[in-house]
Amino acid sequence: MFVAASIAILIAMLLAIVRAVLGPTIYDRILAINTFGTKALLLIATIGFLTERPEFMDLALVYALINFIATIAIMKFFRFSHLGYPQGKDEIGDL
Amino acid sequence: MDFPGLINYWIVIILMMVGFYIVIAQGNLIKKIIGLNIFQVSVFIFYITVGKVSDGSAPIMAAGIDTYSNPLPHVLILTAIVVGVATTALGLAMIVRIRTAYNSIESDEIERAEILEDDK
Amino acid sequence: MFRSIFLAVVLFLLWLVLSGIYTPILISFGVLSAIIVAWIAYRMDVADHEGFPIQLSWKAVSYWPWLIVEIIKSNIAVAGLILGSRENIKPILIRIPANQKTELGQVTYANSITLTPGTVSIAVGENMIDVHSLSKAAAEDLKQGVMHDKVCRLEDLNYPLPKTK
Amino acid sequence: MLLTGISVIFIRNLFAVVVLAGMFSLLAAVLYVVLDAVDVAFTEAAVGAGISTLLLLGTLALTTDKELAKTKIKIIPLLLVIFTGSVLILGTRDMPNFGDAKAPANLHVAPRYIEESMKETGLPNMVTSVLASYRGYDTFGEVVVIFTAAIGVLILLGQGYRKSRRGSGKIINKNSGEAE
Amino acid sequence: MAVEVISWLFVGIGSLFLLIGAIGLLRLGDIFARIHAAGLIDTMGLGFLILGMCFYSGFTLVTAKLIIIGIFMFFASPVSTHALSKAALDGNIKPEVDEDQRPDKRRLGAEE
Amino acid sequence: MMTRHTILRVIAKFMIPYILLFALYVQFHGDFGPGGGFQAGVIFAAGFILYSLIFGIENGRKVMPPWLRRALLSIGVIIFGGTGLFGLILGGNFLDYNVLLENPVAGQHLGILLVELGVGITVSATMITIFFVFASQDQ
Repeated sequence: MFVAASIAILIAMLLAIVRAVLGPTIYDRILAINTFGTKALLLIATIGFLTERPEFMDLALVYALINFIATIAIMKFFRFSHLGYPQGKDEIGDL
Repeated sequence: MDFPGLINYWIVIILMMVGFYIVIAQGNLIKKIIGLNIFQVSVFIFYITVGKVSDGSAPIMAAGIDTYSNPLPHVLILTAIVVGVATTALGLAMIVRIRTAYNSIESDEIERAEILEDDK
Repeated sequence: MFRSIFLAVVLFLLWLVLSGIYTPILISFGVLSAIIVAWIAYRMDVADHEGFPIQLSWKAVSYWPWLIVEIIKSNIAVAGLILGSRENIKPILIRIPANQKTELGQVTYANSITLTPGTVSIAVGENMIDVHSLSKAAAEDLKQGVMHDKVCRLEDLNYPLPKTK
Repeated sequence: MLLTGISVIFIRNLFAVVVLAGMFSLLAAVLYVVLDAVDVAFTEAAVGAGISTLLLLGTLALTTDKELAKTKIKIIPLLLVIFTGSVLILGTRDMPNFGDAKAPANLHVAPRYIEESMKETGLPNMVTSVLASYRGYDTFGEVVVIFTAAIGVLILLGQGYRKSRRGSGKIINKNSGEAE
Repeated sequence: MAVEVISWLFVGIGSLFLLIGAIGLLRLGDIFARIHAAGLIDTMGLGFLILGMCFYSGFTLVTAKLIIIGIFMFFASPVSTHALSKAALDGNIKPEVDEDQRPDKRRLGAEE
Repeated sequence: MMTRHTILRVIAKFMIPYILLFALYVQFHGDFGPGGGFQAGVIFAAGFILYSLIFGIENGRKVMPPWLRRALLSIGVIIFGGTGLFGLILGGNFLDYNVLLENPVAGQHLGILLVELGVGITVSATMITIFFVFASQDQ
């Protein structure tokens, strides 16, 4: 069962890569990398069950975390083309 | 040649050559850094594949498992990754300085600018 | 300050769930970590009524099951749209009211909209949310305001029920 | 994975290249999990996909995200690369098979670590015990390398940089003029 | 046994939705539509796969961690989706829509 | 405060404490599962970076001023080296943990814990510093 699930995840990953390479706009690529991260997380979890050592769920948790932070950082960068604080405006937390 | 047994090395080599090509053939400095990263990752994969043992498990002791993969390459690569990111940061910092000095991150343009400076 | 202490307790519980190894030394590390993190959170000023909404916790529990049922329903609808022919996909942009009193309520509402596939909140303004919807039906559903009222009630039990169209 | 690597060559928008590099790193991390290196995958996920992407973005923000020159295949480097690659592939004929427990690399000190580390350090995670105890010297040197890198970045982009720009008459925003 | 069947079922449903989402990611017309497909993966795909794995592993620490992952994604994925769509809107990408029922065509809260 | 945009701020406030706690968990459980100083340092830094991304670099500076960052940078290395030197003083070799306590196994455990702590502190301080340096440049 987990073999089937991981094959499905792999196919979905492939499709996401295709989208990232094709992606007409930059936002398509970001979307692709975001979903790609989700799939990588799921793949890690299924591999854990496949190799019968599922105690490494911390890894998947780290993936979720880093994926989220990376996406936020990319968006922030793309909005202001700067990672720093947008100066002079009341834009705390804005994106 | 033994096909299935050596395929991991071939993948590593192809990946490495892609990285190598990017480093030597691309003019853009940021692309060069990314190429360097790809090269690095290929070396990491090489080490990890050497340490892998068939039917082995991750080298964390647990009841009921007696074949483990080789932990030594893992340790080496673990440190190498962090050193890699440190060097990447250093390289990127240099790129930023180069940009302020020459107003470009393309290596040909930087060369041209240097020649101009020498002529003066 | 009270919230910080409570946050530390919650963090310590999380530590216990994560850890799985209950030797005295690790538990003392857990206490230490929880206190450090709570202190950092206090310095960062993130442990306020928005960052750590204990006032909502019980009502949220009653809201989530409903939301999950909604998510499943709309998921099936969107899956049908994707697999079906292209003509069925008629994206639509609407602007709906969001009369929640606090920003936290608005955020909950906007996130709920985004979580249900088929509708994505693309901009949040004062008392208004712009929504991009994949089909007209989903947009009509949102306009009915069922979710809106639920979130409002979540925020305040005594919220007067607005007239539903 | 190869696909992402190769497409890095051809895409001119550097921002997309950075995104692809992040994806490449995630894939590498998945591969590490498959190859049993959980600790390495952990690090790669956190470092490669998170921090490096951030740093690359920061650099892009400070420089430019458009590549100027048109990418064309350069013949001499390509030939060189193909030549090196074929030589390396010829070299692999003498390598042990994948997953071979009898490979020389797996026979030297690794069995001792696997057998003894539990008794000697009392820790189930061999990677940690090897990292911090048996190979403590390496790790120490490596921590110093990181420390040095941080200092290097500070020197390159820190205070001195600011001073020289201030000297050139450019107005610097009060908020960002803090000495690093 | 019954538990195993349930977990099979959930993992199956999860994978199915994952695939549909990925197909949608390729097939749909513009970025805003694709976001919906990604949402499908984030909610149904992830949720059901994790639920299936929870049932499979029984009542252990692994389950607790899986649930933590699920809750984390529950909070994080709409935020990143929203940030993405908002940034795309700010980046002057016009959504392909049939009708636009907003009173004015500017985005909410935009200064200009 | 009537900021127009709220979702990120609220969710970030909600999540940052848990990210930091998770980092510390990885730090102290590196002995038993995957994880350790390097990973913990990076995750801690990532949580901090999230804070600075959303609430602005200036606020990030207030929470972790430059002197603290620089101090942590060196404290990590000092903890590592100090552990080694302590072993030397107690009559063992450099970085020999067997002599730290009477029981060699417990000594090893303590030594590894301290070393990992040193690594974690240095790595996180490095990452935060590098991020701040890059983010506070103006174009």
